[in-house]
Amino acid sequence: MSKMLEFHDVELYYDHVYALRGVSIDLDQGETVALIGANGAGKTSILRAITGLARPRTGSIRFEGEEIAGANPADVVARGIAMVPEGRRVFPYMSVKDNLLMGAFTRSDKKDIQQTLDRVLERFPRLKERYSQTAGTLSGGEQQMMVIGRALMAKPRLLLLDEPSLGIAPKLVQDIARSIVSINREEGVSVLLVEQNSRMALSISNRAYALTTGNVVIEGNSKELMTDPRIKAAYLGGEV
Amino acid sequence: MEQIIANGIYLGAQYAMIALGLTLIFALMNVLNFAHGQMYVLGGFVTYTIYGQLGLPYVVALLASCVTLAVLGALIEKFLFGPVIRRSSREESTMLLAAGLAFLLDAVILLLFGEKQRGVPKIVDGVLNWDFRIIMPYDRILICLLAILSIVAFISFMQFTKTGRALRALAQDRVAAQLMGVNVERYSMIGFALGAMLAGLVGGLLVTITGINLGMGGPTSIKAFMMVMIGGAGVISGAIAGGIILGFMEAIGLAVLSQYGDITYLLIFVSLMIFLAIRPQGLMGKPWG
Amino acid sequence: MSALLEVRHLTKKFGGLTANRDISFSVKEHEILSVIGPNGAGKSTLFKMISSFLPTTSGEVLYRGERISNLKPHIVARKGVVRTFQETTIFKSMTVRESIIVAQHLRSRASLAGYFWRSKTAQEDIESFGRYADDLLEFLGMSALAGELASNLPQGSLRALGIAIGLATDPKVLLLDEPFAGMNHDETMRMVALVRKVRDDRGVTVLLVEHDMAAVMSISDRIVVLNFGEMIAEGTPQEIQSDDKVIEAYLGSADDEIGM
Amino acid sequence: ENPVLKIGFVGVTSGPAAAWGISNQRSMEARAAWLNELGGYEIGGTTYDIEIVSFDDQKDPKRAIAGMEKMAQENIHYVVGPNVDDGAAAVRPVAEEKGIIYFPYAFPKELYTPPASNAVLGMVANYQSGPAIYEYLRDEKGVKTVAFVAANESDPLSQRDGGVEAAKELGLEVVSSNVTYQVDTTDFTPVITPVIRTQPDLLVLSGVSPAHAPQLIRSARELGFEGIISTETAQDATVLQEGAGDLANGFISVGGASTPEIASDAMKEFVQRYTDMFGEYNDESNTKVYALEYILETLKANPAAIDDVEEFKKTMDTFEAPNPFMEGDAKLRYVGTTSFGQKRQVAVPLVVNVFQDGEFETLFVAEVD
Amino acid sequence: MTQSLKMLINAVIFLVVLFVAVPVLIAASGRTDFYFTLTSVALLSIASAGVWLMFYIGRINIGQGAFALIGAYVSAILVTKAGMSFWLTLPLAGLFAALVGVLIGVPILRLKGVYFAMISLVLTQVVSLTALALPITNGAKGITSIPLPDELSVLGVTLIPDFATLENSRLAFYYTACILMVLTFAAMYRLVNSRLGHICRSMQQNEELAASIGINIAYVRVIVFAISSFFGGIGGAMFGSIAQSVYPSTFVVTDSVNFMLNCFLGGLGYVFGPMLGTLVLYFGWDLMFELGRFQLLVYSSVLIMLMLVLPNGLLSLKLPRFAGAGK
Ligand SMILES: Nc1ncnc2c1ncn2[C@@H]1O[C@H](COP(=O)(O)OP(=O)(O)OP(=O)(O)O)[C@@H](O)[C@H]1O
Ligand SMILES: Nc1ncnc2c1ncn2[C@@H]1O[C@H](COP(=O)(O)OP(=O)(O)OP(=O)(O)O)[C@@H](O)[C@H]1O
Ligand SMILES: [Mg+2]
Ligand SMILES: [Mg+2]
Repeated sequence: MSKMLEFHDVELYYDHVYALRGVSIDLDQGETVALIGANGAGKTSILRAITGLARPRTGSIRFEGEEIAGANPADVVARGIAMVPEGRRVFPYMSVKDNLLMGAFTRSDKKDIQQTLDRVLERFPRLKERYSQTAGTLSGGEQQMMVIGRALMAKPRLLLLDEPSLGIAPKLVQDIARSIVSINREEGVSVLLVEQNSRMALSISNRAYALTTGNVVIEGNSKELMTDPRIKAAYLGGEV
Repeated sequence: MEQIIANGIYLGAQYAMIALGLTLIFALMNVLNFAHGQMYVLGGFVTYTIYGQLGLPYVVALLASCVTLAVLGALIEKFLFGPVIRRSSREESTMLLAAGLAFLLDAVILLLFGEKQRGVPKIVDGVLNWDFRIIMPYDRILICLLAILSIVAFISFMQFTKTGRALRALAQDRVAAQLMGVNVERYSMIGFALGAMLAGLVGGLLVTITGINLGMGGPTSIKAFMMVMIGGAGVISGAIAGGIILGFMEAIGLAVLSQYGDITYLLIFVSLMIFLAIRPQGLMGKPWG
Repeated sequence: MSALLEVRHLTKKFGGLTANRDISFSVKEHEILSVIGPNGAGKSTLFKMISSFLPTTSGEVLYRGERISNLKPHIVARKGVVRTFQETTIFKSMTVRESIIVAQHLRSRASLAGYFWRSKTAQEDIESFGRYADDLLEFLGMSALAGELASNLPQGSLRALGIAIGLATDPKVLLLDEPFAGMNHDETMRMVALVRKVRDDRGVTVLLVEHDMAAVMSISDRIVVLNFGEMIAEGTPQEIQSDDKVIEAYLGSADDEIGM
Repeated sequence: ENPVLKIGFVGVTSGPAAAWGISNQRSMEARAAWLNELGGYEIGGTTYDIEIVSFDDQKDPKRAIAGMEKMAQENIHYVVGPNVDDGAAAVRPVAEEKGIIYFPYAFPKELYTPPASNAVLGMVANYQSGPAIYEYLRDEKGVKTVAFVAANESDPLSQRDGGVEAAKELGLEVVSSNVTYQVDTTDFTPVITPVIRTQPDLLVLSGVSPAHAPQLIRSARELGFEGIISTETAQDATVLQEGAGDLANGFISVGGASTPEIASDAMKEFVQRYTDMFGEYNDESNTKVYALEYILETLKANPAAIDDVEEFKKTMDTFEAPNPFMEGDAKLRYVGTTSFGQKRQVAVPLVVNVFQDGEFETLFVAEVD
Repeated sequence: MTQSLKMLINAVIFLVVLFVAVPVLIAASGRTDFYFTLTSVALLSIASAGVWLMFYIGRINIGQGAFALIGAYVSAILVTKAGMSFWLTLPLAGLFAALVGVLIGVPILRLKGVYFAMISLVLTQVVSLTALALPITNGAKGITSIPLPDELSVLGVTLIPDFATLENSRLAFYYTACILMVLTFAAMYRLVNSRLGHICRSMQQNEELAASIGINIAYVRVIVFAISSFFGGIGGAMFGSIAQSVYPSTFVVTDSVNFMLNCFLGGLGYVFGPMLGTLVLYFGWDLMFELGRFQLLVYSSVLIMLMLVLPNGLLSLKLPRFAGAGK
């Protein structure tokens, strides 16, 4: 059986600035994989390449066996990949409800959508309380929940998360981490997680890749990486 | 008094429709469409040709003008604005394009329809005269109702349909909309077509009352800009509020200040500037919502 | 020693919402004071009032005993109280070095007209701006990025640039809004060291808002905690970490399952 | 092949104000084509083909100057246009410097009174037609009170001021004259309501453009106005019919010479040729055909004027030729002594028309001096 | 050093072309009508330069026609009613326009983006309507028969002769306009390449950040708007003097839009953009004069094509000679 996602030897440039120089990663059905790495290492670029927001120069990206490199984002989403972008990007002047419904844009079965909606609201009861509030007025944490919910509305098989803990209070970070774990376990959604908060990322993922400036430098089982001295020195630091 | 309110509603409804199309295009593409007025004129001429010249039913003419403008809008987006927005380093550059387009449409309208004022037969005759408190011809009342109906339909479309939601999402965050599976190119085109169609619809409605001529385009654009400013750029409710406010300002100004004719508009303009100086983002200044 | 900056009974209302309610605290010279609190607690709002980017509803801010609230932002900056922004706010199409040069506005001695006529003072200014920019980039370890266009920088470097721009104004008090957001641990700790160095070498007093607890606890002399616009605690990092109200409202408790 | 005689036109033929100049340009072109078809036009023993050189000034006085410069460059000494006051005033320096006689459709008196001497008013001015119309209405229809509305623009406003002055001089009571409207007005009812309230016997639409006239008429009638509506400017019957239908019946305006009562066969042929050439006729064009005719006839009377406008000016004082476009023994000659102190106006018949069921009927014909 | 030497050479070439080659060519070809066209280009590009400067601080100014009209009226009124020398009224017209710019600018410069663009568009109409309503401007009748610029002499030495006595006043206007244009663009170049330009650029990109580093943004905005209005006033006053008449419709919304288009077409990133843009837009129209009724159609199509091919302006073709402050 082939992997769910194969990201093979991809090079990506913005104008003449390289962002990825031959990166390969993969992900199995049901896995949670973390990408950690310094600033500008290219983590976001990997996600952008997968969703078609950026077009790789070389290499191949296969999702469930089919090539999606350079595809239109709309098509990628329709195939079952949803992404929570860096900086949340809510639709600030739409209600929570409309934001969530936007998540189901590629789906057409009304009843099915309603079911997913109910499940999302069940998972994030806070969103139910704020159901018709304009999204821009939500607090940062609530917005983060909402965009995760929005991504789930697409009923994705693969969920891409770009720094979900950015700018979020520690307590909420824990809530979000718990949600990710349960989405993965209960709904069987595979997760590709980009995080600066490496401790959190490693603790909730099965496997992880560490990147520096456009290259994968370390990869392996998250538990093992947690104790890997190289990782510890660069990404985890001493105990707080 | 009643007359002023009636005039205000009538003017407000038609203005609001003009402003809606402009603000939609602005919200979606960040394009200040100088050619909006010309699109409106084109709509009027299409209706004139089909209803006034060919003698087909008015409804057919109105539909034809909507369709023509929608198609034109879609083409303009696809072949002109789309490419320029993608390739230019400053988004204001589209203004040159929009102005060029206004010139082009002026030229095309002149060649196709001539320079004369055109009018169509009245669609309904008679005048409502309520005790000399409100005097309003029936055709105006009808057009006013149609305008209000179109506005309601448009809002419902934007608010409750999937396409409408996608357009709003696109206006607020293009990248996020893309990640929801919205095909940005297609929906930009739809949005532009919709905005142009609104212009065509107003043109088709108003031609029955005011007639149409080449010269009406430019001033209409400027008026639409004013309404959009009053209400706040890129907001549905703002466009409507702006249209109604300008409509009432005109109705009141003309009634109250008629003896100082020359300065009625000067006062309207100046008060607009003062208003904006106090409230720079207009009444509902925020992006599309 | 008396306080350098004093916040007195600050209140800010946005319509019906009270973003800050009766906040009072003071900052001593050379101190690093952190403001923490849940999202939407009013931290950024507080910073905006201190830097006069927002008018206060009531209360005032004193700097060296002089009122600095409800003035124009550039006047407060002139007095030496400078803020950075929570969002990555930079001059997009300028290079890093250009940004830093323009940011030295307050250090200029020539008038605007002087720059136009290229007076002697103006020439000297320009030279000194260049030199200072290079020094500062060196100091911040960003020399390699000097010629890079700001819009091409990754998140973390953008934050660093934001701080650099703030520093270039030669501030007495620097307000940093989430300066470490989007940095990994390693980078964060490097920035922490840098901020400390700024304080030690340049005598800058620092106020910062941050969600990265590791950084906050290691850098702060004192911490102020806001919740729903109100100040719920104030103290040293040790005191704050063990404050029940703070744990309840903000820090949360460790969770074994997710290893935090 | 005949040598070519170039006659210029500087005016607006594109953009929103295109209507101003297009009828002008077209009537010149139609007439020129006709003359050329007849084998050319003979002046001083030479037969010329007439070529119309048009410059579109986009109603911008700056461009109008450029247009006049271009005419000078082409060695053209006789130019029709510009169409509006500001353009006509702006080209004056060039015309005088380069020796060009121009025929503007603009009313400022300074253009035609000394020391100015190169401009010839190409039509009847409102301060000439106004009094004639008001006088007629006062004497024949018992009009006592009059109200004015005008667009808030240079030309209409000065025409209104002239009209008010004339009405007062004739002993009429001006009950409303301050109401103006923006050119972009789409609903004239609120504009005109306060005017109707003053219940004038006569409502004058000063300097009204063909586009606005039907709407103003319609609004006034719909508001129950029963008095007379008139204007001093030329209008188009089709436009009135389309825009106001029967409501426009009784509307009084100034026309040229195509009304059947006075049109000669030549005028009828001109209308026919114009219609064939451009698809539809414009009722304003029959006034505008005169300028070209005057230029050519005057040149014929004094061939030396072809390259010397001073000769042309000399001829103007005594010039007289039969008017081909009018029945009877009407003459082409220069007038204007009363208004300008020198003969700087073409003697177009002042034909006052009344609109009836889609056509103009002649109310009366007068002459200006 | 070689850089500035190259610039110097280019500047000299440009001046020689402007003041020697053009007149010689015109004399040789006999196309004296080009004098007026080129004079217009020079004057309009001065006004456009002001608009360009507003772009430089991130404001789309579609109200330059208002200031040109103000300038034209101020000069015309002072010359006809106060009998002042035109040469004195020229700077006064600019200063008065600048003053109006300051008064209006203080409230409206707080607006950004399309809001500023739209309100400035309305401004042109406001000034036209004011001119229609005021007695001092003669309302709808306009001011006509303005005398040509008179002699300017200092201590009995004639610096500028009386234009009315000149055989070729077109040439005199051409030279005057060119000198003004050269001064304007030299000043602009200097401004843009000085620290002031740097500050403007920072404001264009982010006003809040600019304020946070201590720049008095309100002040700089108003100063720049005043300079822009000054340019507008000068251009307008010169025009009034050439046409010897001013009407409320001498500068209208279309002119304001054209000033803005000149900047776009030339390229917003280049100091000399407005000059080139005005040349192409204004001259282009005249050159298409032969096209008759298709003139506007072709003109607008060409404009649109240019935009499609060069969305960042003509100078983005990277003509090194004109590149100015371009990046
Ligand atoms: N739009 C762009 N234009 C030019 N360069 C870009 C652009 N976006 C990213 N880059 C560059 O590509 C490289 C990788 O960026 P990317 O955003 O993928 O990094 P990242 O790992 O997500 O970093 P961060 O942790 O800061 O989000 C960086 O050097 C960055 O400067
Ligand atoms: N201009 C404004 N108008 C209305 N409400 C505002 C405005 N600015 C902030 N608020 C509200 O004030 C509250 C405090 O906002 P603030 O930005 O200060 O929070 P914060 O503590 O910085 O949060 P975070 O950690 O997410 O950045 C929020 O509820 C916010 O929505
Ligand atoms: Mg990233
Ligand atoms: Mg904040």
